[in-house]
Amino acid sequence: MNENVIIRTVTQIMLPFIQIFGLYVIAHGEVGPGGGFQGGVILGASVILISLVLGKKEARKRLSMKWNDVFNSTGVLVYAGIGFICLFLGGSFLEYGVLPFGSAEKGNHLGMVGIEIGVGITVAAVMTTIFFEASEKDDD
Amino acid sequence: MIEFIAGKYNFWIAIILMMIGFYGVIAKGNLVKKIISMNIFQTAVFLFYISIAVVDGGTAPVLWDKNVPFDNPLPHVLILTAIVVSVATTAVALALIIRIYKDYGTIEEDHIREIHTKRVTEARKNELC
Amino acid sequence: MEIIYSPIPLYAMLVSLVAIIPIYFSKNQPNVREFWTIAAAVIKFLLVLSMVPAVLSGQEIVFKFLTAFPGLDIKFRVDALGLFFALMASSLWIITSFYSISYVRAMDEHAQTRYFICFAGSLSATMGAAFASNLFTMYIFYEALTLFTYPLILHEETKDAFRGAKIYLTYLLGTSIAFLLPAIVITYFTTGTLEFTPGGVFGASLNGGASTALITFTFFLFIAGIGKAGIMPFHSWLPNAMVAPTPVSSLLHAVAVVKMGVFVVLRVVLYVFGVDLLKDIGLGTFLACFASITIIFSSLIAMRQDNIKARLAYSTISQLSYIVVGVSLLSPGGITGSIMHMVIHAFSKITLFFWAGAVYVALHKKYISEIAGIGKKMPVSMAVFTLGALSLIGVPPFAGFISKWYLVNGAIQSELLPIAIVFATSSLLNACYFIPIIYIAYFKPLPEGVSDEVQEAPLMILIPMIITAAMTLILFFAPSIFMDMAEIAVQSVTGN
Amino acid sequence: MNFVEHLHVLIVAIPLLAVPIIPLVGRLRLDFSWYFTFLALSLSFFMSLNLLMNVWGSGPVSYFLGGWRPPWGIEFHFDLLNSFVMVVTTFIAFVSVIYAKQSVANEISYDKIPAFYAVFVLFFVGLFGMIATGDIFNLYVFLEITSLAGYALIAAGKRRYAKMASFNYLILGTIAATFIVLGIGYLYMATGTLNMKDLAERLPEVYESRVVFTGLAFIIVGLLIKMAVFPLHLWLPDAYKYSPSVVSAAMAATSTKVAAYVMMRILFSIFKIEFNVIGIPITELFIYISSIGIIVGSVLAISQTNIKLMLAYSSIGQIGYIVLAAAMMNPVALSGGIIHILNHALMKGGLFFVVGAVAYKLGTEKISDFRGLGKRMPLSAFAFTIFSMSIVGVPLTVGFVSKWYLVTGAVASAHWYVIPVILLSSLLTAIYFGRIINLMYFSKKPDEGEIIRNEAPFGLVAPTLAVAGLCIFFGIAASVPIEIAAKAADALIGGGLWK
Repeated sequence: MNENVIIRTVTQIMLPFIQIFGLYVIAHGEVGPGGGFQGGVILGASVILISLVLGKKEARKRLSMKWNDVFNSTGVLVYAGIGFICLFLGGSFLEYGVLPFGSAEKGNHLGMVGIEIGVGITVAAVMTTIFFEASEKDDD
Repeated sequence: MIEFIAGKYNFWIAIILMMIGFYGVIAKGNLVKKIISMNIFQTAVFLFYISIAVVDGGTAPVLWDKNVPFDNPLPHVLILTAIVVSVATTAVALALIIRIYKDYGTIEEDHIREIHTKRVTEARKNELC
Repeated sequence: MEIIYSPIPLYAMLVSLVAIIPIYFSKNQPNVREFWTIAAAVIKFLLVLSMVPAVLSGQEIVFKFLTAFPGLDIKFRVDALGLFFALMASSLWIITSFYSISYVRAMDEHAQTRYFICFAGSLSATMGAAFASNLFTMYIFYEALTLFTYPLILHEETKDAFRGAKIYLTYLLGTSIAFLLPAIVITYFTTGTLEFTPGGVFGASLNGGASTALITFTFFLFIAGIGKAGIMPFHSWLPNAMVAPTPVSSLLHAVAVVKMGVFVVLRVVLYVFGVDLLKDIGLGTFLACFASITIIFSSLIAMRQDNIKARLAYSTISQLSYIVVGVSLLSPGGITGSIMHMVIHAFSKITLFFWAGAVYVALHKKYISEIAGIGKKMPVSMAVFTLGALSLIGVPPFAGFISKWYLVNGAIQSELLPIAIVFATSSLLNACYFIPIIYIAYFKPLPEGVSDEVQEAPLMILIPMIITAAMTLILFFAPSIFMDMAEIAVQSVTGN
Repeated sequence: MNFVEHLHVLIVAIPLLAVPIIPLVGRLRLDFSWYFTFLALSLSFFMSLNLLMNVWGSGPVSYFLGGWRPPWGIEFHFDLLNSFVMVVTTFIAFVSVIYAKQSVANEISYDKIPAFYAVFVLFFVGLFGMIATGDIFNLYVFLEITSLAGYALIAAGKRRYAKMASFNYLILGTIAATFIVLGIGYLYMATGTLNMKDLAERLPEVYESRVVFTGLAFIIVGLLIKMAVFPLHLWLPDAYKYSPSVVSAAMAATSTKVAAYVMMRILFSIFKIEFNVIGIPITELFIYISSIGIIVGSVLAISQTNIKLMLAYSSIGQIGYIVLAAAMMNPVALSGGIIHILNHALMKGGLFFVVGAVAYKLGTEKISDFRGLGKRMPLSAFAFTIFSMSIVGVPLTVGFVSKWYLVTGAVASAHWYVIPVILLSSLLTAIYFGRIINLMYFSKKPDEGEIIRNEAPFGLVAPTLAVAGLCIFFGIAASVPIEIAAKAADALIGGGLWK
C-alpha cells in the first residue's frame, strides 16, 4: 500500500479510463489492432494497479476471489459456448457465419466480437489470479 | 564464406541466442535464472520465425496497397500463440519457484537437492528407530 | 484319417481348472476340499478314457477353441501320442491325489488349499499340452505348468525352498523365453504354420528356401528351450527342485513337468521337423550323442548322492534322456521305445518317490546312509521300492524291460551301435545306484538302540504305492492299450 | 455436414468446455466437479468409439474447424491410426476418472479438488487434440497444453519435492517443445504449409534439402524427450514418483504413448518411408537407441526400492519397444508397436492403479512393504499379478501379443540382433516383477501374526480389475485390435493414411 497522496489520487482518477480503454481495445479487436488478449491484459492491469497502490485488501474488496474464479471460467465458457452454438446451428465449430444475425457477414462480425469478449474476460481474470497467487505469502 | 555468414544473419542470430539460452538452462543453478534463460531460448525461436516471414520490401498486410508485396502474416499469428504459451509456461514456472522457495527457503538447485537428501535420510532414520 | 469335431479335449483340460473354484471356497472344510480334488481327477480320467476307442480306431478328435490373433489358434487335437500322454498323466493324478492327501495330512502341512489348487492347475496345463494341436497352444500350457508348479516347489517357504524355486523358475522360464519362443517365431516365419503335422512342417519349406543352417539353428533353439526335458546343461533345476514335498516331486518327475518336457521334444522332433528331414540333415544322430552324454553323466552323478531324492532326481535326468535318445534314433523301434519309456518310467519313478515320501513320513529319514536296516521296519514299502527299482534297471518281468528292449532294438535298426552300448552301460549304472539302497535297507543291521518293530507309513500312503508298483508288472504282461497307441503314433510319423 | 460428423470434434471440444465449468460447479457443491469430469470424459470415450467404428467402416474423416479449409484453417484429421490411439487414450481417461474419485479425495486438499479436476481434464484435452489435429503447428499448441497441465498435476503431489520434480520436467519439456516448434518452422520454410496432408504432398520435392533434415532432427529430438526415450528420460522417474497416484497412472498410460504416436505420424505419414532411403538412416539409429533403452530401463528398474520408480524405469524400457517397432519399418513390427500403445497403456495404467490403492490403504510405496499383500489386499494383488505377467509377456495376456509381433517383425525385416534384446528384457522384467509377486504371496515373516484383510475401497478396485480383465481379454481375443493395428500399419507404411 502506497502512502503517497498523489499516486493514490491519480490512480483513483485514472482507473475508470484505464478500464474503459481496456474494453475499447477488446471491442476494437475485430477491425483493427487490439483484441481480447491485449484488452484483457489492460483490464487485468487495472486490478493489479489497485492492489499495488491501494493495497491488496482494497483490490480483493473490489474483485473478490470468488468472482475472479467465476470470471476465469465464464470467459472460456463464452468462447466455447459461441463455438457450440455455431455447431448446433448447422455450421462447424466456431463457424460464425451461421449465427442468426441476418447475414453471414454480420454473423462473422458479431461472433468474433463475442469471442474477443470471452478471451478478454479470461485473460483479465487469469492475470489477476497469477498476480494474487504470486504475491500472497502465507497461503496454503 | 562471408556471404554464407552475412547472407543468413537472421539464422545465426537465432542460433546464437538459442545457444546462450540453452547454456543458461543447463549451467545456472538459480531457478529464476534458469527460467530467464529458458525465455531467451524460446524468444530466439520466435525471432527466427518472424524473420522468415519477411519479404523484401514488404509491408504489413493490414489495409495495404495491393501492388506492394507484403510480409507473410501466418508466422506472426503462430508466434502470437507461441508467445502466449511461453508466457503461460513462465507463469507456471514462477508459481512453482515461489512454492519451492516457501518449502526450502532457497532457489539454488544445489541447496534444494542437499536439503532434500537430508530430509530423505532423516525420514529413513526415524523409520528405523 | 477320420476327424471328429468334439469339445471333449477342452473339457478334459478344463475340469481341474474349474475344480480350483470349489477347492478354494471349501478351504475351511478339508474333507469337502479333498472330495473336489478326487472328483475332478476321476472325471478327468473318465473323459480321457472316453476318447480312447475313437483314437484306437484311427480317428482324431479336433476342437478349435479360439483364434488368439491371426495365424495363432488355441486348438486341441487328440491323436495317439497326445492321448497316450494324457492317459498316463490323468491316471497317475488319481493315485497321486490319494497319496498327497494322506501325505499332507500325515505331515500336517500348511497352506494345503494353495497346494491342491496348484496341483489341479498343473494337471490342467498338462492336459492342455497333451492335446495341443500347435506349437502356440503347447507353449501356453508349457508356461502355465511352470507357473503353477512354482508355488508347489516353494511350499515349505524355507530359505532352501525359495532358493530351489528360484532356480526352478529361472531355468524353466529363462530357457523357454530365451530359446523356445524365438524358435517358435522362426518356425512360424519360415513355414507359415505352427500346426503339428506328422512328417513335419519344415520338410516342405526345405525346398522353399529355408537353409539347412537355419533349420539346424532352430532345432537347437528348440532343444535348448525345452528345459523341462532336463538335457544337460539345463538340468540343474531338477535336483534343486527336490526341496518340495515328496508328492510334488513325484508330480514333477512322473506325471507332469519332466514328462511334458520330453513330450514336447517328441512333438517337436516328430511333428515339427519330421523324421525324414532330420535323417537327411543328420541332426537325429547328433541329438542322440548329445543326450547319451547326459545319460552317462547323470547316472555317474546319481551314484554319488546321499540324499534319497537327489539320487532319484539324477536318475530321472538320465532316464529322460533315454526317451530323447530313443526318439532321435528316428527308427520305428526307437520311437516306440521312447514313447513306451515315458509311461513306464512314470510308473516306476512314481513308485520310488512314493517310497521316499513314505520313509520320510514314517521315520523322518532323508539320506541313504540313515536307512540301514529299514527293510525290517517297513517291509511293504521296501518291497515296493525293490519292484520299482528293478523295473527301472530293466530286469525282465518288469515293464522297464520292454522299453529298453525297444530302445536297443531301435539303435540297432538305425545302425548306431555305440548308442546301444550306451543303453547297456547305463543299465549297469542304474543297477549300481539302486542296488546299494536295497542292500543297505535289507542287509545292513539297524543302528543300535532302534527297535525292529514294524513302523509303516499310513495305509493310504501304502495303497497308491502298491498300485503303481503293480502297474509296472501289469505293463509288462499286458501293455496293449499303451502299446497300441504308441504304434499308431509311430505309424503316423514314419508312414508305414 | 450432419450432426454425427460433429461428434468427432466434440471428442476434444466437450472436455474443453468442461474445463471452465468444473471449477464453477465445484463452487456449488464439491461433488459436482467430479460428476462433470466424469460426464465429459465418458462422453469423449463413447464418441471416440463411434469415431473408430466410422473410420473402420468408411475410411478417414476430416473436419475443418470454423469451416475454414486448409491452408487457412485448422483441420482435424481422423484415420485408422489416430482413431485407435484416440480410443486408447479416451478409455484411459474414462477409467482413471472413475479411479480418481476416491484417490483424489484422499490425496488432494479439499479446497483444491475442483481446480485439480479442471487441470486433469485439460491434460486430456491436450492429448486428444494432439491425436486429432491435422495441423502440425496446432499439434505443438496442444502439446504445450498437455505439458502445462501435466506440470500442474505433478506439482499437486503431496510430497514437497513434487514441485522440484515438476520444475525439472517443465524445463526439459519446454526445451523439447521449443525444439519441436523450431523444427516445424524449418519445415514451414521449406514447404510453406503447416497442414500435415499438404506437408506430406510437398515434402518429397525437397527431401534432399538440408533445411528439411535439420527440421526433422529438431522435431525428433523434441519428441524423444517427450517420450522419455533412454538418454533423454531423466525427467520421468521423479515426475511419476512424486505426482498423485491417479496422475501417475493417467500419465504413464497416455502421455508418452501419444508422443510415440506423433513420432510415427511424422516419420511415416508426413515424411514417407522413402525419406529414410534418400536421407540419413534415422531408423537404424533409433533401433540402437531404443535397444539400449530397453535394456537400461529394465536394469535400472531392478535396482529400485520404490515401486513407483520401478514402474517408471520399466516405462522407459517399454517405450523403447514402441520406438523399436516403428524403427524396424515393416508392417508386422509396426502393427506390434501400435498394438503395444494399447497394451502398455492397459498394463502400466493398471499397475499404477494398484500402487495407488496400496498407497491409499497402507500409505507406502516401498517394494518391501508389498510383503503379504496377497492376503492383505487379495484383489489388488491379483490384479497386480495379472499386469506383471502381462508385462513380462506370458501368453494369453496382452504383453505376449505385442512381443510376438515385435519378434516376428524383427525376423521379417532380418533385424536378428533385436531378438535377443527383446528376450533379455523379458527376462529382466520377469526378475523384477517376479520379486514382487514372491513378496506378495510367498514370503511371510516368521514372527508375523495373522494378516488382516484390508482391501482398498470398491471405487479403486473396480477400475483396476476392469483393466486387468481387459488385459486378459485382449490377450486371448487379440484379433480385434490386431486387425485395426495391422490395417493402420499398412496404411502408415504405404502412405495411404491421407486417402
